[in-house]
Amino acid sequence: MKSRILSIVLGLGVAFSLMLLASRAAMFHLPGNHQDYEPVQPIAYSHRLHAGELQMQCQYCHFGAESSRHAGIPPANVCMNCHRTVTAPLGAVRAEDELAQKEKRAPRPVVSAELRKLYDAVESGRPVAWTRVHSLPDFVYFDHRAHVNASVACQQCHGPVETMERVRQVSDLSMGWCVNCHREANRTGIAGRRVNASTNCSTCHY
Amino acid sequence: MNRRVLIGIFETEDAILEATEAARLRGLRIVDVFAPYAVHGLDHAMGLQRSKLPWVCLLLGLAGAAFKVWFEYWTTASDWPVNVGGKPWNSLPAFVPITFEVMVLFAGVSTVLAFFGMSRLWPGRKAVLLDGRITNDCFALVLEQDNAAFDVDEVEDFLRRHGAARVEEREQEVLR
Amino acid sequence: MEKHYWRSLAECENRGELAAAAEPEFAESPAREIEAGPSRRGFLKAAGFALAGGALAGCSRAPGEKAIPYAAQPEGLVAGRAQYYASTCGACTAGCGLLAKVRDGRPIKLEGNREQAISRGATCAAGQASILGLYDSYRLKQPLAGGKPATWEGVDRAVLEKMERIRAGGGAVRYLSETVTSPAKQAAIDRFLAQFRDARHVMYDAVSASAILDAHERTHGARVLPHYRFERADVIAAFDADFLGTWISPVEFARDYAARRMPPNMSWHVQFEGRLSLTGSKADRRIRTAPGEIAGRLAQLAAFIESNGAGGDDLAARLLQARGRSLVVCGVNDLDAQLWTNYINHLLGNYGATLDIERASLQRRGSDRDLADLLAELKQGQVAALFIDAVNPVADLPGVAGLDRIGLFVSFAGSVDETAERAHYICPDHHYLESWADAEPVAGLVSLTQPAIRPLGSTRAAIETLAAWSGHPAKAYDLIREYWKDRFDWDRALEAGFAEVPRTHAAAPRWIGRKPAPPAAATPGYAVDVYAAVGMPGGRHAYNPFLHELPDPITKTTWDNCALLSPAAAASLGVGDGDILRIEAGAAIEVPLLVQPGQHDQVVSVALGYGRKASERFANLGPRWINHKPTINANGRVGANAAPLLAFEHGLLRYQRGGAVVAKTGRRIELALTQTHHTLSVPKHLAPAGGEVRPIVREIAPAELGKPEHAETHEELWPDDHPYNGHRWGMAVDLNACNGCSACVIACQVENNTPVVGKDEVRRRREMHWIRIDRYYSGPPEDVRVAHQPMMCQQCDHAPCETVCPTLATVHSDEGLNQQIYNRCVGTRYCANNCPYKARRFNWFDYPREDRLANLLLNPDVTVRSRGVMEKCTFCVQRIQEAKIEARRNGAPVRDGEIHTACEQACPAGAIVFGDLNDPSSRVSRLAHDARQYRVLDELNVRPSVHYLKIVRDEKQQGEKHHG
Amino acid sequence: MAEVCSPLRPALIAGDKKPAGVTEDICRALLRPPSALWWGGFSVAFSLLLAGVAAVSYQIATGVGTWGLNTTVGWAFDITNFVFWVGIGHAGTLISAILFLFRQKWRTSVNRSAEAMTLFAVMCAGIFPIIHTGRPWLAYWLFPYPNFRGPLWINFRSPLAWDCFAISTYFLISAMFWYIGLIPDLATIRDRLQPGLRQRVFAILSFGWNGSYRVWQHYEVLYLLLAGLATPLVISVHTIVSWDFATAVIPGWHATIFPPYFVAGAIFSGIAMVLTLMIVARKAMGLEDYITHRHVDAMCKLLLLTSGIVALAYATEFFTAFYSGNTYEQFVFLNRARGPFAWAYWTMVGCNVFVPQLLWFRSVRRRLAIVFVLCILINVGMWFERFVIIVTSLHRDFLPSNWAGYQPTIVEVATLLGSFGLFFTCFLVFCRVLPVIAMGEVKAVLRHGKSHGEQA
Repeated sequence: MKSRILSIVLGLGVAFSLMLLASRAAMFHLPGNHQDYEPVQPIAYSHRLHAGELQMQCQYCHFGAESSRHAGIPPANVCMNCHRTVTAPLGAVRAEDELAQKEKRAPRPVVSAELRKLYDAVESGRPVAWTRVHSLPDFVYFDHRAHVNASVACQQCHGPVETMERVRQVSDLSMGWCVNCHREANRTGIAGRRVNASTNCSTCHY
Repeated sequence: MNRRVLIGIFETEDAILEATEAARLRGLRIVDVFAPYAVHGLDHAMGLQRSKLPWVCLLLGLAGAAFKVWFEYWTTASDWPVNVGGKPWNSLPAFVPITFEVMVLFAGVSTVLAFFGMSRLWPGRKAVLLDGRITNDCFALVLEQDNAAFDVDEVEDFLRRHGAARVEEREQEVLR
Repeated sequence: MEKHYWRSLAECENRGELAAAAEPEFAESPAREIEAGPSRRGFLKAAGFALAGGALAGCSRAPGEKAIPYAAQPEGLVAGRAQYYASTCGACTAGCGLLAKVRDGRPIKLEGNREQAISRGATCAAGQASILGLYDSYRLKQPLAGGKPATWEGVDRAVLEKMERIRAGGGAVRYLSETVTSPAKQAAIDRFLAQFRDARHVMYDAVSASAILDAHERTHGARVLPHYRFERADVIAAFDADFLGTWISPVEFARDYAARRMPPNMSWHVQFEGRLSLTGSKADRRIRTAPGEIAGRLAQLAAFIESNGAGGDDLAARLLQARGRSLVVCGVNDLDAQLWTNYINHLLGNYGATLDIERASLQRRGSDRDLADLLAELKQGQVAALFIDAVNPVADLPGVAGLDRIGLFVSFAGSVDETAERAHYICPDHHYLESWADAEPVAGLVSLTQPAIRPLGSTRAAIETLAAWSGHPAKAYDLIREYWKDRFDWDRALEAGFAEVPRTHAAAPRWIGRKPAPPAAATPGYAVDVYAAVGMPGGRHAYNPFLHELPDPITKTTWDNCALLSPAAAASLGVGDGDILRIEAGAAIEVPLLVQPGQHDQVVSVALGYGRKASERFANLGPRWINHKPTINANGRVGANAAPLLAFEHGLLRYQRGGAVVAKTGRRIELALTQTHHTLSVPKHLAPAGGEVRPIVREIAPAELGKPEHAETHEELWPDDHPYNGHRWGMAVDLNACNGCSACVIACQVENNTPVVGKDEVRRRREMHWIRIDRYYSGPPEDVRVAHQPMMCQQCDHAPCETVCPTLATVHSDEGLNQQIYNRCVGTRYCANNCPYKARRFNWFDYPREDRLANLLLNPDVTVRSRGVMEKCTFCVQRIQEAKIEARRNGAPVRDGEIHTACEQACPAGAIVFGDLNDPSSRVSRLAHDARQYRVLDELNVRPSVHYLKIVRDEKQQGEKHHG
Repeated sequence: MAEVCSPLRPALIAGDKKPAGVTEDICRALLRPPSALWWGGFSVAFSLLLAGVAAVSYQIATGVGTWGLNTTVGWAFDITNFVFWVGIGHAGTLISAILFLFRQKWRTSVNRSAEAMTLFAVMCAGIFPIIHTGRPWLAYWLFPYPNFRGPLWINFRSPLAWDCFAISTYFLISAMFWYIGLIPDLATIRDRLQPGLRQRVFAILSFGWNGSYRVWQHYEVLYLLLAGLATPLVISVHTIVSWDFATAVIPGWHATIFPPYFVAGAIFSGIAMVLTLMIVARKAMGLEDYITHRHVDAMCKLLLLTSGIVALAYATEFFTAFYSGNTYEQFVFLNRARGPFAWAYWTMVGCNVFVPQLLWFRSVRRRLAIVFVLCILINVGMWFERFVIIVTSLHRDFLPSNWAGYQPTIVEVATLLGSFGLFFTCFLVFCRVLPVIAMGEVKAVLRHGKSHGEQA
């Protein structure tokens, strides 16, 4: 009896995992490989708009990248540098102006729903909890400084972020991917300059 | 078309040896001999030529060894040379043990597979037995009636003279 | 992931609720499996094979991990970049300058402040470990009234009203504290006490120097503690003063001492003592002397000196040769001895030279006489109000009684200790890293303390509390600023961490003393000698697991204090290591025996500061499994409290007393020793001819200096395969400078997230320290020589460990580092077996890291190793990487001395030097070519990158010295 | 025809057997229900196995810390057991392969069970390198497999990596060798069974063998080739195992004599184990006619020989140490003989050098009870040999500050017992389901030592 129950349970387990596997077969990755991860963010922030259309420098917001291990997620006060004045898409503002002119009244301030979240965060002093996209295991120490100062383009690892509405993990961030890029860099140099991209283990693991 | 074969069942090792020898000398075509154990000298008696297995063994063994040496050199000294205890990139002597093991592995596995292939044995294959006692204690000599000249009675008589306990005549199909 | 927790933490810290926030933050603590995703790890743990597939598939999605930025980022703070705040160490009253390394809002490491005169870049073991106190989850998070949590308003109201009544009634108000080195605080205390008619401020030190102060009051008319200048002394005679280990200002003294012990022209040092102390272990000559005989010895020496060396006493002769360049110090808290000491120093004209009483030391100001009076008052219940600040008399002192007859009993203790638990109100003080403070350890040197982090709980600086109760509340910052206003440039001082101020004393006190009366004869029988251990300088550190697990530099015991007896004495009692002894001197205590070579046959020594309430927390420390044994003793605590053995004699707290009775109890425990074979010579019956003594540590006499022994040179077989073109990191350890103080061990432990494993694991010889200090005895047990040898991974170029690792988890870098890649290690332990130095450490278990608050100390730049992984010294590769990347960023090469390993950084003696062996001008390569240089087990041709420098000891009598 | 041999030589197979008789005898044991004795043995073995499983699972769940190891002594029971079991395995291959090459006909009645023993021993051995790692679930990292790490392979310089290849190759080859030998016998049984599940199983396992001599011819060649491969293999395997120690720098490990020393030791312990099993099986399964005194006698002589080699190795080690002038080396050996583990050392010498000397006497060799006891003692001795080599070398190495002791925990002991449990469980099951004696081969040598006269 017991054994039957057990075998039923196991059977279900197998079936379940097969289902799971099947459902994921399409985008299957080895454990720990999160390529194509594209989580929904609390605020629908568009890199395409900011980095693409508006041509903002990556390091304007991710200012840690040049001087620190972490590029850093910009604190709300950085956003406020612009969004103190820019409260909504231009189109929305124009529309409001025209409407106001028609109705012969002073235009009301327009605030987009997404930016509202930002303002709430700033007012409440409770920061926005973004969802991490690129994350390496604890035992890997990637240092943005070293790469930015060696003039490695952000896109080299992060892909064409300036075209992404929502940020996606483009590269698989596997060790082989890192190492081969280092080898390549040692062979060809970066931006014409010779570089020493070490392949010592302790470059990243300590 | 279906040929017919003549089967002589023998009780002892010596009998089967004699009979086979004689049959061959008499120019009868020996289809096969069945025995419960490897009877020494029977291959000569049947006039079989030597097995090719040793070649398989040798060549795949060497192939395995060669592959392994190359692989170890490539991984350790060429693709990603890592300084291990100040040893030289190409530590050939240190590669010897594994090379040897891999050689043996390749040789062994391939020979066994080759054997199963050659002798058409595989798990669950239906065994065709001339007699239930073949795998126990009796021997069988199978002669093919290759041409019209083949005189069944005479050959049967010949077999009995060489100590056949029983002689039967059957369709060729009985063997594979 | 660890590295990102901090960012969000820093943010929480912004809200000033770190402690609270720590809980959810560490829902999965950084002590995480070194493995891919958590789900992967779950799958590893999950037995159900059937579901593995599901888990596997599940793994291909990232965990919904949050990255939380600041709402408003503080000025100048960049996530992931460390900041250093100049501060002052609060672990003892010595007042070493510190730089607190703060990473994303959390102080994670303390480093000595090179500029500050006391520290000069170094720290002691206790100082290094004291950072853990900040994250002590047992610290009070708010004031207590009658043992119940209360609000500051409530407590203030209640206390003030009670004080009002006392003021009216004119009751006696006593403020009991340790030596107050902070002038601002002293002022605050005085202001506070000024409100009362009968108020007195009593100071005492757990390890008292009262006798020295009293003696100088007699001989110089001023109750001063000389500022000893060992760097000026050519000849040092120390009488039971462990100035390298625990005495007054060990870091400063160790540094000064080491500075004068650099061959060829070394100072000469003789030590008279009954217990083998750290200092004694470094002496050129060590003379076993029972405490009772010290005064006599001094008198005798004085006689020789008076008679200008007549009697041919070697020491006297040397001292006389070095008039004004010699120094006689005495650590016995006995007036006679101290008077004689002063007299000798006076005769030798050392005052003003090697003893500075003009800019005297303020590191010990306690008066045992006042203390004795206070205790008497308490007994008779004459005290109306008692305020206790940073001391724990109930545990520190013998015979404290009548505490329950006090009208108002207030304690400023940070956590509930033996004394505080009996107080009516506990007004918890900040941890020193949370507070604004100042200190004047030596007259004229003001060292500042600035907070490195917001207070974790709602604690309040004692100085603020006092101000509030004196009627004019103020912030600590303002009080201190106010006190020092226009004495020095505040901002610059704050940046530097200290300031020099014009002398406070008018003129140096003159000698007014005369020849002391001949000392009383020593009492026969055992002398009990209660001492402060290097690893546990006082009970205030009893909460600290780092210090409990730190092997005592001499005894190599952990997690216990022992009764030290000489081999002869132990034999006569028929006892051995671990046998529990009953020591009776007035009161009685029971402690396990440890046989200690070099111990005087008539002296039994016991360490202070153990058996404290604070150590009850260690009950279930360490990994839990079927054979696990608890870390605490039968008394539920770590070690036994030796305070009952102390006693007051003529107004002085006596740490050494004759007439003690030592008896065996028949019970025994297994001690947790980190070294069980104590000499370099192998057991007689196993010794092969010529192999009796192993040349692991090498010692020479001054005469042999400059004669390098020829070391066999081995051909490099594959010279072209591994050229070290760039850097080639190496280390040099000067065994002559190293005094074994073990600051490096703790520094390494804090820097590299090394776990504390508990008594049972140490007993099993599984301690995890990456750097250990091997201690070897030589010579006969009654006249033993000691050698200390820091031993860590030797980073061999031909590393035996690397060849045998099947998974390439330990390989060599092109900068000569022996790399250990934790996440690649499967834990075969083959490397450790094949390591001739046994420098590798294995994670036998997942060592518990449940204390989430304590986890905030973890260094985010070093992986937390999981179970089943090998680890070892990496030459602090994270620091090397940081320096290299920064250098590249600034476009400048890494300069020599820019990278300091944690051990090097902490070392008071400057015995450890790290650097680039490829750079001929670097300090390390110069030392690597020094005549004293040798490499341990060089004959194996493993080519260690660590070079040792031989010990130089001048044991000859002076007569022989010349033609020596 | 059949070899001519002197009538003086006693028969290999006692009792005037005919092939049919052989089949009868061997298969009878399989067809009748297990005896009480068998059940007794099985229950003991199986409960040991369970204990072992419990111990190992606890250790894997908790950590290697549950063993008595420490920073200085990083290996003890684990690798001792590993080397011990590999050693046991070797006798099987020796008997079936080496003796085959040397045309030692007497091997035929023992080789089947000896090979089975090899398999089970190697299984037991194989477990330890896996469970001794700190993170057994990652043990597969010891093999080079394509990966996304650069790719990063393994360290082919590490003897432990050599081990992985050696042990797995050894297991595979032995398994094939054993199974090839089984096929004809499986067929024989198949043809004796009534149709039914069991019969179908044997039908599948016997690969449709029908005794065709064309196949027999290949078969003979194959068998010869496998024997030829297995012989150098078995020597290489223990050589490599010995290199685990010989290539290290630790005094007492770093010795060039290890390979021959280990191989001889392995065969020594292996033969002892075979004898132990044979003597029991013989009684229990009534195979007196097949495993005769002559077999026992031959194996006892082998024991004597290998014991001699081992003794020589012990002596040589001491001499090398003394002659090398290397004081660290000298110390290790003094420490073995007189240090804290002297008891282990002298157990080893006693059991491996002195005890076997009794075998010089025919009277002893003939008394199976005594031989049985000797074999047990030899196995104990050989286990301690490995223990001595590993622990006494490690516990006091170069730096005196590192010197430490070692004490096994209950978990370790249970694991050791568990490995014996696994071994005997497998062997007992084997005795029940497969022919313990190679019928095919025995039939071929039936007439050994019988002159033609009496045979006709």
